Amino acid sequence: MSKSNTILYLDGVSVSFDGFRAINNLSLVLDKGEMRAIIGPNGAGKTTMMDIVTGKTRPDEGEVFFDGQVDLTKHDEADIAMMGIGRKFQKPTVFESHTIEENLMLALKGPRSIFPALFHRRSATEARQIDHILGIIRLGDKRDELAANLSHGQKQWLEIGMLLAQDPKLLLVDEPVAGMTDAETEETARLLKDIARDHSVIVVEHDMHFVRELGVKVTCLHEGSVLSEGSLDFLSADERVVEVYLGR
Amino acid sequence: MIFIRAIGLTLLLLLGMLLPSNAAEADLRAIIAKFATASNFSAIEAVVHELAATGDRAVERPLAALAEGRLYVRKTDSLVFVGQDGGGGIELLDPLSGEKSGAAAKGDIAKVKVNNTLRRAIRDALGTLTLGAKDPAARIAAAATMFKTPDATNIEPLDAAIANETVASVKALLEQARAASVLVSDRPEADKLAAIALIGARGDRDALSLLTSVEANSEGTVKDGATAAMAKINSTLALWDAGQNIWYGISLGSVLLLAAIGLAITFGVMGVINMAHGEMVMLGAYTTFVVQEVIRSSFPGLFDWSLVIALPLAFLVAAFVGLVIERGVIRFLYGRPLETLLATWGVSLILQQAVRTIFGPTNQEVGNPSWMSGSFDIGQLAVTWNRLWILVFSLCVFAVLLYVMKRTPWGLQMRAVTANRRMAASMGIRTPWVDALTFALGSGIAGIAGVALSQVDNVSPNLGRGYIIDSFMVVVFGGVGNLWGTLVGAFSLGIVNKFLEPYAGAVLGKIVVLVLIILFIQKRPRGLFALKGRAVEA
Amino acid sequence: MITGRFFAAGADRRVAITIFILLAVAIIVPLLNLAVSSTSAFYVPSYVVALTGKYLCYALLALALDLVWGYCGILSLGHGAFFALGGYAMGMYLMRQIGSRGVYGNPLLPDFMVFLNYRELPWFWYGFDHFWFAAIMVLAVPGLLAFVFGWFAFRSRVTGVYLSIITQAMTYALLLAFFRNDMGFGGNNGLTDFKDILGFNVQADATRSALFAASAVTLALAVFVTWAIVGSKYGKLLMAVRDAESRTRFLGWRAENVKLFAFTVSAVMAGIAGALYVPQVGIINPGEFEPSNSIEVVVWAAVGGRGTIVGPIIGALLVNAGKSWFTGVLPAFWLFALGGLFVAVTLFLPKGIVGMWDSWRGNARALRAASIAEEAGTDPDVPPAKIVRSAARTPGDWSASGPEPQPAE
Amino acid sequence: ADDTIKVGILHSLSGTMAISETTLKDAMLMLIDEQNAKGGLLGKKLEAVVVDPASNWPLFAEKARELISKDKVAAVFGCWTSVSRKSVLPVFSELDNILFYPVQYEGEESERNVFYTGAAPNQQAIPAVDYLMSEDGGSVKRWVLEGTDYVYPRTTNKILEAYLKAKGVAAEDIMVNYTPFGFSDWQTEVSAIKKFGSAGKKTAVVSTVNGDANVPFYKELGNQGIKAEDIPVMAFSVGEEELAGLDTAPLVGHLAAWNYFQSVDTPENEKFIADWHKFIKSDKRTTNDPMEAHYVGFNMWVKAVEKAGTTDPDKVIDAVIGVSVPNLTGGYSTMMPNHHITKPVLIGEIQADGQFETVSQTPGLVMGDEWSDYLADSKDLISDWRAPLSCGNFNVATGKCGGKGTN
Amino acid sequence: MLEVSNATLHYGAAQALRGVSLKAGAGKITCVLGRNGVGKTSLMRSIVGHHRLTSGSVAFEGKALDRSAAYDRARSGIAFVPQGREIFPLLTVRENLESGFAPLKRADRHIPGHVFELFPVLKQMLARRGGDLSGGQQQQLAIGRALVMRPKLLVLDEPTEGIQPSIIKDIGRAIRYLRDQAGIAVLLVEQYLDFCRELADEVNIMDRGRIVHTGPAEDLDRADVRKFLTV
Ligand SMILES: Nc1ncnc2c1ncn2[C@@H]1O[C@H](COP(=O)(O)OP(=O)(O)OP(=O)(O)O)[C@@H](O)[C@H]1O
Ligand SMILES: Nc1ncnc2c1ncn2[C@@H]1O[C@H](COP(=O)(O)OP(=O)(O)OP(=O)(O)O)[C@@H](O)[C@H]1O
Ligand SMILES: [Mg+2]
Ligand SMILES: [Mg+2]
Repeated sequence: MSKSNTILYLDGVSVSFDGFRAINNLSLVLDKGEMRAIIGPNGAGKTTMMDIVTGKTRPDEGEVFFDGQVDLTKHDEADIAMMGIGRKFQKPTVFESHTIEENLMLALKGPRSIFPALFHRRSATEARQIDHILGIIRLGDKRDELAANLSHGQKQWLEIGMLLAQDPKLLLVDEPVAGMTDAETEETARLLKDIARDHSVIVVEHDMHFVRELGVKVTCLHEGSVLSEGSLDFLSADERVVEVYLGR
Repeated sequence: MIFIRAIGLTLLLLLGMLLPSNAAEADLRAIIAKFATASNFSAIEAVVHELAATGDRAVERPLAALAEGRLYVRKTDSLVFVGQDGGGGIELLDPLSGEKSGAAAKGDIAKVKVNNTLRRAIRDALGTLTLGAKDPAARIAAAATMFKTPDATNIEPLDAAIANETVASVKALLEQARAASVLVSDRPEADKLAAIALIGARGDRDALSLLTSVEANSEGTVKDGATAAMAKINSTLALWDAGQNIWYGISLGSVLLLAAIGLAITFGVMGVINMAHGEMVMLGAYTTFVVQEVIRSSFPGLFDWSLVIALPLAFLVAAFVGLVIERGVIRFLYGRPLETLLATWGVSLILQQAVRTIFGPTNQEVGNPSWMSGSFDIGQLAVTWNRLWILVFSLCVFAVLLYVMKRTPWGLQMRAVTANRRMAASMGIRTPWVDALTFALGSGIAGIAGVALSQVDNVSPNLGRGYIIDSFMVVVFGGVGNLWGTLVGAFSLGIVNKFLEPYAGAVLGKIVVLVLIILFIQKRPRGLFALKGRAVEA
Repeated sequence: MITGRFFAAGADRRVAITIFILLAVAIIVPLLNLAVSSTSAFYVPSYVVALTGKYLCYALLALALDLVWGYCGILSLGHGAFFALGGYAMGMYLMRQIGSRGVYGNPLLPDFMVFLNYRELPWFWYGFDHFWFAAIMVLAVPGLLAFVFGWFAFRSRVTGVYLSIITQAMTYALLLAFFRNDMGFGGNNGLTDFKDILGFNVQADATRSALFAASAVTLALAVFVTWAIVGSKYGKLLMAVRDAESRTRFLGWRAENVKLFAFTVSAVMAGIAGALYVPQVGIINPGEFEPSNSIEVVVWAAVGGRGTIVGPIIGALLVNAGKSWFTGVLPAFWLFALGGLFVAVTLFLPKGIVGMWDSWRGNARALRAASIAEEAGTDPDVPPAKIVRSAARTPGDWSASGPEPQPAE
Repeated sequence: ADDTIKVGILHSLSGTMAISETTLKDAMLMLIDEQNAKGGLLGKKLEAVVVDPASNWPLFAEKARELISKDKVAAVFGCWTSVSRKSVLPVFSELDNILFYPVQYEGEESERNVFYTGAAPNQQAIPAVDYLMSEDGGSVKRWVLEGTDYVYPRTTNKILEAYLKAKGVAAEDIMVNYTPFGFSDWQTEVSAIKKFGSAGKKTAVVSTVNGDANVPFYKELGNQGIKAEDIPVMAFSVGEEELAGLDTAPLVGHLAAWNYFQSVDTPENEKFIADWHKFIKSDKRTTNDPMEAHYVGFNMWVKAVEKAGTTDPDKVIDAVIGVSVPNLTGGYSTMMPNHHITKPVLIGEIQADGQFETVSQTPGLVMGDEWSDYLADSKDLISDWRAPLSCGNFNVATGKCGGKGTN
Repeated sequence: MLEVSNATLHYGAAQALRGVSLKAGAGKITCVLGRNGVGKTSLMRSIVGHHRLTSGSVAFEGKALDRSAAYDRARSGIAFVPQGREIFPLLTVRENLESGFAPLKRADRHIPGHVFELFPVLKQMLARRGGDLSGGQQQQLAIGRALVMRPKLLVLDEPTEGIQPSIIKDIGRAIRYLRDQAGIAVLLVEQYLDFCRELADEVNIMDRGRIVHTGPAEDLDRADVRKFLTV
């Protein structure tokens, strides 16, 4: 297949830690504008795959291309983020000593060098964008609270908000609904589907209701490589997936 | 000193033997009496030579006493005695027989003055005299002196001694001494060449120094032979020099390790930026001092055990102070590691000043027990005992600590508590205890490091300041939280330092080492034994 | 916009007041020293002018450190080095101003070079006979060192204690280097015996007052600059880097550049502080590179309150004034007092003087807000006094917030 | 108040120099006490003002200023390191007060407001080297100049090198080595000395190693078995106080050059030691050369104040020149017009009890030479603070005051 | 077994718990549900002793715990699986498990077999550092670690977060097993309704710092209860 109309192209990627192969000859392709759900047992390498894409971990071998032509293994985290890959971490990480609003402001798309930041003034558009996001993540009334004082779930939301503010081309979302109520889960699914209309998205999640709700193609990773791929129903019927992941 | 002590021993042995005396004794006494009138060093030296020239073994006693500064002249009657400390005044012994001949107050007697030139003259004289001593150590010492002060007149007595010698190693030394004397004599060339071969085989610095002067003062084949032998010695010595540097590096490393290892606990494991670490080392050193003072005044016989006694006490003292600091200050600061810097800095100022107030600002004397004094040779490698013991000691401390940290439940709890105090408590670990004991352990180890450091450095209130920076460097260079890193870090810094020193000088060498550390950290931002992976970042 | 914020309430007002006080002091103290008769009650003796001038330089240094430590989490244990380098640059200028008035009367070479047998001026002394050149060097040398040092260190992602310790290694290496007489900076004795600055006698009261005023004004300026930096979006970013460096990277920020800028600016500030310090104390020598000096700067900032603008200034003034006072009154015991002070501050004012003040006030404000919410809400039965006491950071309690801020997973 | 005369004492009581300087503070307090017991000065009581400059050089300047401006002291006794003296110099000349400086130093200085009661290089270094070159000293032919890397050793070694070369010592027979302050690992240096000393020529070490670094240096010397008979070490900064921190048994015979030893057998010294032990409440505490320098300096100042009838510094500065007071070694030291004093030079050997035994003594007193004759730029300079010359750096070649006087 | 009465808790000036009362009986699984930020974690942390209550009290087996420190509570038999795992990252998996030995008698200091049965992956990774594990593996480790302590009361704060479905089922089975065989009390915070419904003997629903409903698990299907869980 041609790389050119893919947003993300992984081929033959392997990485090991002290002899342990966390990713093993992984190949995965995401088309522009596609949303993909990734499932797989704990330790299958889902988070590690995201680490590779965002430049946090260098693969031992294999190709990683973004937007068809950019070789991601040659860039560092900041570069990759600036190219338009945003990430939500499995464990929510926000700037604890900043307010919710400041967290969003730092994430907002815009120039990323020192001097513009030094002389930056918040514009009306930016203010509107922040208000908009605050509305989505339902933290409007806490906008001046320090992020440190949020509960776990609220931090999850804030991180999603920061991801939105970044407005990246490709979103990597690691377990977004962990610690959310069922209702919130549904809400998140709706939000992601919304986003997926004009972005490419990879979602990692263990919550099958949520994955079902998304209604997209699902990839199941196991021991560092793709075990099975297809619709959720297809996977649910796959013996191997049931064996290693879903359980009986 | 050992040498002179050895002579003293020999003398006692000789006491039993009846010396051919009488007429000679009167002559000797007459010469000895001249000490009373000799007014300057050259006059005294003349007397020494005169005594030595008699060749009588009886002169050993007065000469040895003179070298030790124990030869006195009684002011009232100008008689010469050997003095010996005895309660209150000075006990007077007969210079020849050694019999007690009364006592005198310090003011009533005058010491026969001695200086380095005289001491050397006496040593040379005694060297010849003790060739026939019973104790092999004395004969070895004699051979060594005679090797260093070759003289054609030595050849004959040496020949006799060689003939009588039964111990092979002593014999070899005597032969070398003889060879040295041959070189300065007017013996035939062949003899000299043989002598050069013998001395060249010895291969040490003394041989080199001897050959240097031979080369300068002779010509022809002898000169060539000396040059060749020197070249050979020089090349082997260069190898030994490298070995020596490594040894110096290792022993510097062991000092660094000792200084740093307590910090590897309080800082490396607990994360307390412990600026008072150096002061814990200092407390250990002062404990040693106090122990030695008590021993000196009450149990002088135990002096050689003083360090062994001081070790547990130093540990306890420093650990106790550490405990107080932890309970009083640091426990309120967990989770705020940077503020521990401020508090421990304050504590270190207080401790320093406290020691200064109690013990005074000046250096205190901590003596080396006999088993930590002096040096011995391995080939051309001079190894000083104190450094060797410190090395052994530091490795032992390291091993024990490693065991405690890795193999005991306490070690596990320690690491758990530092990783996440709150969660550790929820695992049923008594965190306050663990914290307090861990800090006490780190401090206690710093304390016993102080015992060892008191042997190589000065014991003053500033002792700790000198080590704190190096200790932090070592811990950080090795990788915080990794005991092995501290070990390897200490030794590699020590060795690099000692290899640079001869070329760059001590000052520049140290600068280079610091720059290397800075560069190294760029390469490995988390130290030598960096922990890698997610675990570290989490 | 900047002026708007400048007069806004809260912490910003405090900055405004500080700047105002500094500017006022810059005018009043010299007046009271020069224009008031020495018998008057208002007379400020010259030695007080000299002393406070020195403190102001220390305050500037502490402020510089706080910019990187308080706001960016870079605990530099080597800031004394930048201070000293700035000082040396100024010292070299002052040295050259002595001209042939040195003891040997050599018009070109400073005294120490004469008796160490230098035949000519080392190349790195060229240009220092001009004030403008020296002034540039005061900024450039510390700035450049910080830039190069930071460039490598931040790029290699050296952080935390590793960074602290290599900054310490840096100042220690410089200490040893400057101690070397062969370096051409006067070795241990350093540079002394200054005569003129810009043609004015450094020992004259008027010059001293002018230097004092210059220090106060510079400090005011630095406060303003720091405040502007910290309040900008870049300032927020700086703090974000402090709390979760890798997270900023995933947002596309170059954390190393963020740090590098702050580090360099801070080093330049420290250099200026050193340059102002030297003519006022009359000597610069390698002792200023002493690692313990740099640690002390950290202590000043911590005492005053790190992560605040006014804190380090208060801390530096207070600790140094205390030191001057104690060393005079309690010469044998002042270390107990000073050490005790540090311990007490950490225990009882965990966020420093200013930080503590803030949290009292902050608490009061939050309390008020809470009580309003309470009225509107449903639950009136909370005794407000308890709220204050349960502020999570009372000694002994496990802190209520999670463990250390954690980087992105 | 007005019925007392204040005397400033400017010695570090904390920090690295406290180890040496604290003793001097105590000695000064004792001297002042004794003077008060004798009825004070000009009918007034003396009052000591002690401050702690904490081994911090800029703080020395600050404290000096405080003593003079705030406490209005009549004179200051203080400083140890050269840099501390350099730091306070401008203060003393600006505020026109008097400093008595009690420590041996590198010379190359003469200030109107400072009186140097310690030794100049010619009162210590040169005689020491002379001794080593003499037959009594072992006719040394090869020299190791071992020093701490700062101005005093550098200058002293420069002077010594020039002096030795003038005496015909070849360049390869001189080894110069410097170590940092507080250096504690001497293995390499000591073994280098050993190596240098094994070239077949009589070798000696001239040590300008400073302060704390001496203890580990001597410990290493002892352990590596360098004996005084083989390679004697002649030290200029090792006194009784330093030896108190050492087991001297392995060091017997190593040398030091000073202008005073505790072991000097004179009635003045006996009294001084007795007073000191009483004052400090310990008979283990030693006396040393800088203490004697303060003793001499203080008595000179007292005498000068009495002579001038006032404590006004200007008057005292003029009055003190020519004042002669007994020193503790049995002679009289006199303040010379160059603000240095005359001193005897003693060479002592370390004894097992931690004391020195004098093995050589200059026949007369040596006058301190501020401008060394062995340095190119200073050999033409002299200092004379009497009217009409009143100059610290008069150039005899050009006949002008102010160094080269080329301006 | 556990009884919380009228607990209130403040973070600075903000109030997180407003008079919460709750019971958890031996041999029963008590579930606490609620939206994000309603105070579930705060309540659990107060029970295990991480936070000190502003007022109210916690009693365990009839003894008041309010004065006792977290480690004493652990020693009296309360084990805690916190939200966010909080395993010890630099300790190996084995050491993490062994950290639970502290309150045990010497004879009991071994890792019970059912820990590895439940989480076989832990057995494979005994020598790996805890922090290197994947998120879900860490969660398994956290639960395993609590089981090592042989608790009488097990407090679980969202234990299924980030865990693969098959293991969630295993965890459910394990909790039931512990309840039935060992008769311990389980206090469970969950967002995952199905899991809760299946397991719980009793549910408590929290909203804005208080408990607004207590009842059997079946109540979860009631609309008036459900409303507390919707956005
Ligand atoms: N630095 C490391 N050192 C050793 N092993 C590692 C390291 N990083 C990851 N691993 C291992 O690699 C495997 C993959 O981890 P990863 O976090 O990618 O899993 P995951 O698919 O995200 O799992 P989960 O669903 O539990 O989050 C795991 O077995 C983990 O233990
Ligand atoms: N350390 C803290 N400081 C101040 N406020 C806090 C702190 N921790 C939590 N809060 C606040 O207390 C409230 C309750 O938080 P808690 O963590 O108990 O919620 P939760 O019910 O566990 O939520 P989630 O389901 O998201 O985990 C939240 O509004 C949160 O913002
Ligand atoms: Mg994962
Ligand atoms: Mg929660």
